[in-house]
Formats: sequence, C-alpha cells, structure tokens
Amino acid sequence: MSTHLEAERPEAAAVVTELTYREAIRAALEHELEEDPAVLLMGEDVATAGGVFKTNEGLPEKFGRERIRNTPICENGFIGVALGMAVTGLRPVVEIMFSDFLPTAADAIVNELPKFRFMSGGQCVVPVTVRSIGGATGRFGTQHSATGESWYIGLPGLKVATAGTPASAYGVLRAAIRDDDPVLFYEHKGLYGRKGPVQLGHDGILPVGRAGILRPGSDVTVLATLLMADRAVSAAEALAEDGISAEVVELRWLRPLDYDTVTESVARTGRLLVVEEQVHAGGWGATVISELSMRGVPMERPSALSMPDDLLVSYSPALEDAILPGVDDIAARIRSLVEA
Amino acid sequence: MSTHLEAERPEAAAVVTELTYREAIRAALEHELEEDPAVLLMGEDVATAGGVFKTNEGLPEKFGRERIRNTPICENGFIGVALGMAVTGLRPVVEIMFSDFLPTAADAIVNELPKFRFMSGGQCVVPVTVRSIGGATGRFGTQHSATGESWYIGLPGLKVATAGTPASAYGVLRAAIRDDDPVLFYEHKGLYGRKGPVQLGHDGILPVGRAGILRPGSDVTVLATLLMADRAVSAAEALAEDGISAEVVELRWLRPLDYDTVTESVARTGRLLVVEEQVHAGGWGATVISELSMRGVPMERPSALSMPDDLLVSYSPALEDAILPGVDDIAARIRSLVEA
Amino acid sequence: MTATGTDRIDWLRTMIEIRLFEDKVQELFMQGRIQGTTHLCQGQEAVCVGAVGALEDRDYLTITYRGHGHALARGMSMEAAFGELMGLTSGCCHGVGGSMHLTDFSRNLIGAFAIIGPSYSVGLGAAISAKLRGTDSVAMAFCGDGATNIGTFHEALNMASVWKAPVVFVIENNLYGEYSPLRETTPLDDLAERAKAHAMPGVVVDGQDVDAVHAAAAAAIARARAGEGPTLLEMKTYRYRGHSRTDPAKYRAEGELERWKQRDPIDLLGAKLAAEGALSAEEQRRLRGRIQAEVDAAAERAAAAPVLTLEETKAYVYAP
Amino acid sequence: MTATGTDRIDWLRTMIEIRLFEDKVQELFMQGRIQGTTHLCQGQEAVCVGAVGALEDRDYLTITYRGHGHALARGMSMEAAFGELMGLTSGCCHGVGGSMHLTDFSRNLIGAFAIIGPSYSVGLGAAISAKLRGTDSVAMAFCGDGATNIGTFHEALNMASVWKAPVVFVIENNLYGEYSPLRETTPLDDLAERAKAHAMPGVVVDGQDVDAVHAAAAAAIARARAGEGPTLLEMKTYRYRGHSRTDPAKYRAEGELERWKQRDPIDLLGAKLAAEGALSAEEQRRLRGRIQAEVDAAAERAAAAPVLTLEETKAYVYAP
Ligand SMILES: Cc1ncc(C[n+]2csc(CCOP(=O)(O)OP(=O)(O)O)c2C)c(N)n1
Ligand SMILES: Cc1ncc(C[n+]2csc(CCOP(=O)(O)OP(=O)(O)O)c2C)c(N)n1
Ligand SMILES: [Mg+2]
Ligand SMILES: [Mg+2]
Repeated sequence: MSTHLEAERPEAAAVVTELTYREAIRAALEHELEEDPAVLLMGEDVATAGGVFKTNEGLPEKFGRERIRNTPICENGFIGVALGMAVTGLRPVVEIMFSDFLPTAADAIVNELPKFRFMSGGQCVVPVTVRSIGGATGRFGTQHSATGESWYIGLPGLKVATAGTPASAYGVLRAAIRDDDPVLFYEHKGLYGRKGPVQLGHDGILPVGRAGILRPGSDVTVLATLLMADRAVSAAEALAEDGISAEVVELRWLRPLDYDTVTESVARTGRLLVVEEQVHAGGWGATVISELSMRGVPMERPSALSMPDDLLVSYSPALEDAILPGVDDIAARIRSLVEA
Repeated sequence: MSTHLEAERPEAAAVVTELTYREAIRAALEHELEEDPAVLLMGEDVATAGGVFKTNEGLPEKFGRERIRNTPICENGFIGVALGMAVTGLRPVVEIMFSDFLPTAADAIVNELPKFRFMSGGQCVVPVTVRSIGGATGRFGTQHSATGESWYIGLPGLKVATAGTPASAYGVLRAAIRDDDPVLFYEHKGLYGRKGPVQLGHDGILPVGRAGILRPGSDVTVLATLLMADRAVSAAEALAEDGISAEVVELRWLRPLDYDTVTESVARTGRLLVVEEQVHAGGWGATVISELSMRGVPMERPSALSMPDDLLVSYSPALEDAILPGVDDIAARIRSLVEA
Repeated sequence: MTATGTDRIDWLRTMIEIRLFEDKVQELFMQGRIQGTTHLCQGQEAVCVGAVGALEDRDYLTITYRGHGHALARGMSMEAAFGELMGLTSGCCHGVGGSMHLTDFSRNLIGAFAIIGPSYSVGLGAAISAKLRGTDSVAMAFCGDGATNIGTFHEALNMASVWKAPVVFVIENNLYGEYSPLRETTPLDDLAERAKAHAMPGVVVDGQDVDAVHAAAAAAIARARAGEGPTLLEMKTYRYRGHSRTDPAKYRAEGELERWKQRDPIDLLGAKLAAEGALSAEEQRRLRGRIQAEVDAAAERAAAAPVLTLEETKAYVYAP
Repeated sequence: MTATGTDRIDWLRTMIEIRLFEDKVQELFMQGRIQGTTHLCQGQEAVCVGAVGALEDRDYLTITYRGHGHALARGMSMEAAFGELMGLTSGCCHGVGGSMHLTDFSRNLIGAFAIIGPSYSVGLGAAISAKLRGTDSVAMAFCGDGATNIGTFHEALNMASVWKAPVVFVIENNLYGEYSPLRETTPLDDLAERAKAHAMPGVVVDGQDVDAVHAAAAAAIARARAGEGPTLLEMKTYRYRGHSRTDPAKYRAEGELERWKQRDPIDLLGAKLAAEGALSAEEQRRLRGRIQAEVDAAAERAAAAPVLTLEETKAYVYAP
C-alpha cells in the first residue's frame, strides 16, 4: 500500500553528481517529500536553521512547517505519534538528533514499531523511518558518541540500515522511506563533509537488504559500516600499493542482513575482517562471524577490529581518537591477516 | 566501598535446602536486606500482595514500606532515582515487572547506569541492581514475553546476569546486589515453581562473572541461560539413556562472560550448541560463537538453536509453545550434532 | 449530537453485553478454554459505552489491555472478541494478539496497548494524521489512572496542546493501578488537574452515569472536530474485579466494592429507563436473557475455529 | 538564611567570575585549545549563583550540560573546570567528562547530565537517600524550559510529591530549547504551572535578580529541610549566546537580546551595591580586573596538565 506516484510524475533522467554525505541526505529527503505527499519529517529543531546537523536546509521553506515539523523534546512520545500517523496513511520520517537518544524512545522502538503489525494479525503496515545521527569524532563525550547501530538488530519486524558513503546516504535512506516496514536508519556525524559520487533519481535508490562492495579485492573481505566503511576503503587503498588486495563490503542493512553477498565475498577471499565502531559483544560483527562459522563457509580464522570491551568514549580529544579503529589500525590488521 | 557488615553479624552456618526458584529469589532479597541496611527494594507493587510474581512475600512487613517501596508507573524515572540513591550511599534493588519494560527505562540503563562512574572520572560507584522478569510460556502475548537478556550486553560499565536454577537465583542475585557496579539481573517467569537444592548463606553466593556446569558431559557442550538451561538439562538427561553425554553449561553472566569455562568445556567436548530463548542476531550466543571462532578453539561446526529470526511470540498458546525451543528440539539437535 | 431514547436503550444493551461477555470470559478461564491473563472492566461499562458511543465511524480509537468493553462498544462482534481471547482464527487478530490487543482497523480501533504510555501518543498521531490529510476525523485515546504517572502521558498532552490536535484523552480513574491505590502513587485525587500542566481543559466526569459520560465525551469531540484542540476527561469509576485474573484484590478496603456497586452503571441507567417508561424492568430482564443467549452462542461459534500455524503468522511480521 | 552584605558582594564576584570564565572558554575555542561543543550560561549567572548559593555544603546538586556557572557557584576551582573543558588531568573528571559533565563529588555536585531528563530523577534519588539515611540534607536539581516537555521531568515531580521528598526543582527558563522558542514546543508561558499536575507549589522567579533568586531558593530549601516536601521554581532568564558553540542564534527576534541585556544580572546587582554604598563602581571595576587575572592564570595552570592514557581510563569503567 505504498502511496508513491512515480507513474504520474516521472523523475528527471538520472544523473550522477558529486555530493557531500550531508547533501545526499538532504536530497533523499527532498526527493521523497516531493514524490509522496504522505511523507513528512519531524524531530527536534528539524525545521530551524537547517536542523542541528544542517541536513534539512530549505525543506521547511519548500514543504511547510506542517510537513517539516519541530517537536518538543520527547523522543518516546513523538515516535509514538509517528506510529499513529503511519498506520493511518502517512509515512513519517523521524529525526533523532543523536543515536544516543534512541534509548529514550526504546519502548516505542522495541515494543511498538516492530510488533504493531504482528499483534494486529497483519491489519496494518508501519512505514516509519527513524533517522538518527551517531558515532564518535565530534568531541561530544561519553553520552553523545555511540553509533548504536547494533542496539536493535535483534528485533523481527524492524529493519535496520546504515550509510557509510554519500551514495548510500541517498540510496539507502530513500529505500528506507519507501519501505512499508519500520526502518531505523543510522547516519554518522563524522561523515557529513565527505564527498562522493551520487546517482540521483530512482536509479540511485539502493535495494533493501543488500550490501555493497565499495572496493573489490581478492585477499581478504573487510566488512564495515558507517565511518568504519570509509576508513576501511582508505586502508585498502593504502595497502594496494604493497600489493595487498582487500575487498571492502559496506553492509548497509543490518536487518535483513545480506549473507549472500558476504558469503560470496568471503568464499572468494578466504578471509574475513569485521571493523566496528562498537564493542564486539552483541553486535552485527559477532552475528556475521557466528553465522558464517555455523554455515561452514571456508575461511581462515575470522577477525574483528572493534572498540575495547572494557572502555568507554571519553571527551578528551586524544582519548576519543585513541579508542576508535583508525585507518592505520585497519591496514595493520589486514596486513597481519594476509601475511599470516 | 561495600557497606556490608558480615563481621558484625555472622550468618547461621550454611545449609542446603530444597527451594523453589521463587523462594530462592525471596531468600536472596531477604538475606541482603538483613545484612546491609543500605539495601532496599523498589518497583511497581513490590510491597503489595507479595509483588506481582509473589517474590517479595513478607518483606514489607519485615523491613518496612520505606525499604520495600511501591513506585508509581515510571520505569525511567525510578531507575534514575535508584541511581541517585546509589551514588549517595544506598544499594537499591529495582524490580522491573516484565523484562519487556526495560526499554521504557533504556535511557537510564544505556546512558546513565553504565557511564555514570566513568564520566565522573571514577568519583563514584553505582551499586544498582535491576531485577526484571522475562520469558515466554505465560500466554502473556507479544509484548510480555521477551527475555531481553541480550539487549544490554554490549555496554561496558554494566554487568548482566541471569538465573536458570534456584541455586543460581539465590547465588547470582546475592552477588549482583553485593557488587559495586550496576547489574541487570534477569529472572524467568516460567521457572518460579521449579524446585532445586539451594545452599543458603554466604557459601551459596556465586562468583560474579562465572558460568556453572549444571551437568557434566563429554560429547557436546550445550550453553544456555534461564528456561533454556532448565530444558537443556532435561534434554541431556533423556539422551543419557542412549549413551549420549551432553555437558550443560549455564552461562549466568553475559557481561562479564566466562570464556574460560566455556572454552575449557568446548575444547574438551569438541562440539558447541547454544540454546537461546531469543533470536540469534545480536545475542550472547552469536557473541560466544564468534569469539571462539576468532580464538580458534578446536571444535566441529558450532550450532545454535534459537528463536526464528522472522517471527514474533503470539498470544495463542499453541503458537507460543511452537516458537520456543523445546526439550525434544534440544535433544534432537544434540543428537544430530553428535551423530554427524 | 445529543442522545435519543433509542440511543440510551442501545447503551443499556451494550453495557449488559459487556458485563455478560466478561462473566463468560471468567467462566471460560475457569474451564481452561482461555489461558494467560485478562483484565476485566466490569463496573466501568458506562465509560466504554458512553465515551466510545460518542464517536463517529470515521474517528480513531486507541485503548488498553483492559479493552474488552471498548472493543465491543465500538461494534466488534463478540465472536471476534471471544476468538481472540481463545487464540483462534475467529479472533479479531486471528488469535495472535490475545485479550490485551483487541484491534480492529475496519472500525478505526487502531490499537490496544499492553504496555503503558503509547495509547496516548499513538492516538495523538492518528489525530494529527487526520488533520494533515484534510479529514475532520478526531481520535479518542484511553488510559488508566496509574498510567498518568508515566512520562509519555505528559509528552502526549503537551504535543496535543501545542499542536491543537483533534484528540480527546480519556482517563479511566478506577482508583487503582495494579494493586496500588491511587494516592499511594499519585499526589492528587482529581487527575483532570493534570491538564493544567499543558494548558488544556480538564473535566471530571461521573463515570458510572453513562448519560454524563456521553455528554462530556460528545462535547470534547465537538470541540476537537471544530479545531479548538484537545480535552482531558477524567472518568471516576471502579473495577469490580481484581487487576487481572490472578488477583483476588484483597488489598481493597472493607465495603469499598459494595459501596460502588450501589452505583452500578447498568442499574443506574436501567432504573432511569424504567422510571421514564422507556424500558420496563420486565423488558430489561428479557433483554438480559436474549443477550445471555447471544453471548453463549458467540463463544461456541468462536471456539469452533482453528489455530493458525507458525508458518501462517510469518505474514504478519513484515509488510507484503 | 537571609543574605548579608558580604554574601551579596560574593555573589557579584562569582557572577563576574562565571561571565569572564565563559568569555575565556569562547576565546580558547577560537584558538582550538578547547574542542567539541560547549553550552554557555552567560546572562543566566544570577540563577546559578543565587540558587546554588542558598545550599549548604551537605546538600546535593544535579545540573546539566549548561553547567559551568553552577559548578563554579558550587565552589569548583576555575582550574578544575578549565582542565575538564580542555580534556586534561587537571579537570574535575580528569578530562574524561568534558564541558557537559562538570561533576565534583567532594562538593556533592553528583552529576551533570548531557541527556535530558535524569537531572531531576537522579537529584530526587539523592534527596530520598538523604532522608532514608537520616540526614537533613536536601537536593537541588536543575533543568531547562525545553526539558519540561520530556516525560522524566513529570515522573520525577510526581514521585517527589507523593513521597514528600526534600528536593528543590529549578527550571531555568531561558525561552529557548536549542533553536526553538518556548511557545513553539510548549503550550504555556509560566512553567511553574506544571507543578499543579503534581500537587506541588510552583513559583515564578525573576531570574535576573540574584536577590530574588536566592530568596526563593532559600525558602524552598527551608521547606524541603523541614520535611514539607518539594517545590518547583521557574527562573525567568535568557541566554546571551547561541545554544552551543556552533549556533549563531539567528532565529531570535530583532532586539530581543538587547532588551534582556538591559537587565543584565551582574549590572543589576552591581548597581544596587553601588547605590547602597556597599561596593562602588570603581571598586567593582577593580574587582573585575582581579578576577580577569585569576581567570587567565587558572586557564594557563589547567593547560599545563597532561592527558590520561586510554589504559588509565579503564579504572573508571568498573568499580575497583
Ligand atoms: C510501562 C509499563 N509498566 C508497567 C506495566 C504493568 N502494568 C500493567 S497494568 C498496570 C497498572 C495500570 O493501572 P491503571 O493505569 O490505573 O490502569 P487499570 O489497570 O486500572 O485500568 C501496570 C503497572 C505495563 N504494562 N507497562
Ligand atoms: C533526551 C534528549 N533529547 C535531545 C537532546 C538534545 N538537546 C540538548 S540541549 C537541548 C535543548 C534543551 O533546552 P532547555 O531544556 O531549554 O535547556 P537549555 O539548553 O536552554 O539550557 C536539546 C534538545 C538531549 N540532550 N537529550
Ligand atoms: Mg486504574
Ligand atoms: Mg532553554
């Protein structure tokens, strides 16, 4: 029961342009708002000064303050409101300013969004998209630096997506908004300034549940998301000079998870490294390694470069930098795996 | 800075008695309340009619309504209150009636309890214990049947514990309350009537972070928690008649996680099966299998018997029973692993 | 719209239907034909019938786990309700939801909540949606007295007021949370006062008098439909049974239950209708007999249905 | 306790210290010697100094990310505050917390919250703890106007009232939540009204007049200490700067900032003290000069400290 209107208003021919990650998010929002009058954006200060991360510049002027709506500070309450909107014909996109605030709304995220259609015996669909901005590098301290990307991957009924490049930002966010199921979509505050090619228009919409190969390679499969996907590509580029060929796979969707692409790649390279801006426990990295081990995918001993299990992110810039897997750390780990 | 007073009031000599899981929980609470005046219990209706699951019978009469305190319905608010109590010298035990309500308080659980000591630069300790009652089998439907045991295992600063037997209920809960760090302690509503031997007194307190071998065996290591630990023992007993020797390990602590015991057992049996009343994605089962794979612990292809990744718990009794791993399912899986 | 004589006879009929439906539910529990838990609303029938009865078909409704009465008042068939409590395909949610989740999108009953809080925020969302989509539908959302202590209650009132949303919030103040009396968890008696924190009108209503309930609800609905914003209605009422099936409610003061039964909502309306000559005591007895027969028949029809397979429930997890 | 002349000169001193401390913070940001974000309270100094100054050492205090002023008013050294903003071991939290988490258990400043909500519930917990442990300490908890829209705010007020807790809740109403003006997110002007939802006294206070702030806080503290329960104080104030470092605050109405500056809290008290002959304008100029020197010296001392290693921070994750 998607209410899209492609038929009536075909889009301009697809074009590839160089956009920042921030511009790509904004374009995805603008194009979905244009195409479907049922789509709206709500959240704290989303309609003022372009939003806190300046991803919404010009949207209130273009679509009005009803569709681009500032909310009071009450995450659990306004995700509940979005749910009520979604089951009565709208397609709300909710912005949660920092991913660290998702737990403030966890009752709605864990108990309502994924279960609402099910409990009703399939009487409704719940097309809610929750955007949240996560990750470290901002010197925002312990309570404003989590990616939170794996907090809700164990909830059937929900879908979980991420974007590590401008193309993913555009293509995955549009796919999330067009999907009839609730989707948590994670952005990374450390990537907004990153530039990259983006295919605008329907051709730039990336398929739900599919990973993407950012850089093909033959020696090792490096699986990552968000900022770590960006850093993995840099590491792979650096290693290429030494003749090490690393394939970088951006997972993009954590639920559903694209085991076909991952398995095909690992079977080809024979090695797997997951790079995570999170602890390994309870994350998508552990989930993937466990699944591949249970399926008996032929590979060397798998490896994970994650955040320390016994530490938290500090405000102190030096400490924040030190706790994150860096390009050099990734390159070094890849080298040790390939040369083992 | 534990404020326990063993010295002044030594306990009666340790005795082993047969208790139900419910009685064991009650005894653990009573003994900690007796030993340390800083301990208190708070939650919704904890002081009326013995509490919703009748685990608190007689406690308000014995310790008074200030220490056994009914709260309004506001989980996030009263866990915040418990935090404020804990950093000013008390040791609150908070009861969250159903584990499904933990997300209602997730801001306190994710952003405050684990990070509070850290953010202060180590100026305080946070001795809060959060008891919550989870799991299916009660015909309570989709929003009252989650174990939720893996929702918060990826949070450094927090500790996560479970109890699958009366002895664990007593020994792990007492250890949790005595610990100076915040602990989430999970009980299973399907186990309250289960009877078993319990060592009362200090000798019955089980060590933080240690798993327990419920039944020794040599052919396969079956790792489980809560109701699944109970069912795994029944499955192992049934298989013994056919000469299959399954070792059942109750994980008990999901953070910190006892890799020593698990690794030793798997290295011995050469086979690992995790049984989970949860989906595999993002859970402790995936975490353990991933870690053991990365460490290269010698074993056959590991296996997980979990809840379906594309289903939710229904109210309908037949459907609720069908979605849970049963004793026969566990036995069959063990058999297939051993006979493979 | 003001109530006509036939409306009020219909209210009586529905209140009796709810009362007898829940007696039957209790009986089926004892027989093990319904399992798990259930939250009866006996004693509160006037609130369900008077408030829900004031809505138009195009209006939205969100209720709670204590929702049998509201669902029946909204027109759900007893067979669909019984079937849901039995966990069978004859249920409104095909047995997947159970007693706490009586939901019927065909009647704009868009949600029944087992967890406290979202009944207000989700109902509010439907109201804003109706407004944004240019319809004149309003939404009515229910919660209990204890639920007014959870943050989401206030978050919803605040948003509704600042956005002047077409929503009517109803508090069913039956004096108890689960086992806790109101004043042990809440510092005031009149919960309608809580509207003041959100610059919203709050009205205290006699929840045992269906005429009063209906009049208050109709006025709040008219206000919402006219674009004048939300209203908070506090219904003073009482639940005859314990919180849930396993609760004998021993914690209640001596005689409290008996006092409230003297103002039984069905008796109150019945007496009025008899006095007005609209429906004699004898006619009311016969009416009750007919309803009892319908209740028993509906339960049997519902019980004849099969249970879904796990495989079939997969279709409910994700959208097609 | 009522304020003496020396108290008031000390208030002036502290308000100037806060003002100049934050000017320095802004300067250090421009120089890249402080990174990330910061939330200045310039314009709100009378609230920090008047309210916090009314507490005894044994009382507890919870504040927010906009907490530089409160921490300094509570007696934290500028060096410890600068060090924390610089992320160095000279900081009150050894640089682990940063600008949003100025915490000092040695002064019963038990928490500074970067996420909205818990400053009230945690402060309440300390108050109940003090009572249970048989002390007569009270707690004071701060939040902003926008924070009164999140559920936990109401959850804390409800619990405090029903338990008659010795706590004073302070709302710093500076008219904006990040970029949104109060009335775009909140349906009323006087947030003290929100106390009515919880049968608690609510008081509107002129937050620019430190005498008024101190008097209101002292009265509420006395009430709490006497076991008469909690009070909600709304301080009408204004922040001169944007919400955070990156915010130029273009969304403010023409002339609004200038109007508020005419009631600058430091100027107001300074004028009174001069008029009363307690401290002449000349003496005030000299005082400001001395404080500026202290500020500069404190920043340099703080900057001289080292950064912790990751290894060292491990000790802060779990209890010893
Ligand atoms: C968030 C949450 N906390 C606790 C519960 C458990 N619970 C179910 S009903 C109830 C009492 C609710 O009382 P009230 O709001 O007065 O409604 P009533 O049951 O009286 O109709 C509680 C605490 C819940 N369902 N959700
Ligand atoms: C739960 C939560 N949601 C959102 C935010 C982001 N945020 C930080 S400050 C702020 C505005 C708060 O305004 P107010 O309460 O008036 O305090 P002020 O900043 O004006 O002192 C917001 C929305 C947060 N920190 N926590
Ligand atoms: Mg009630
Ligand atoms: Mg403000």
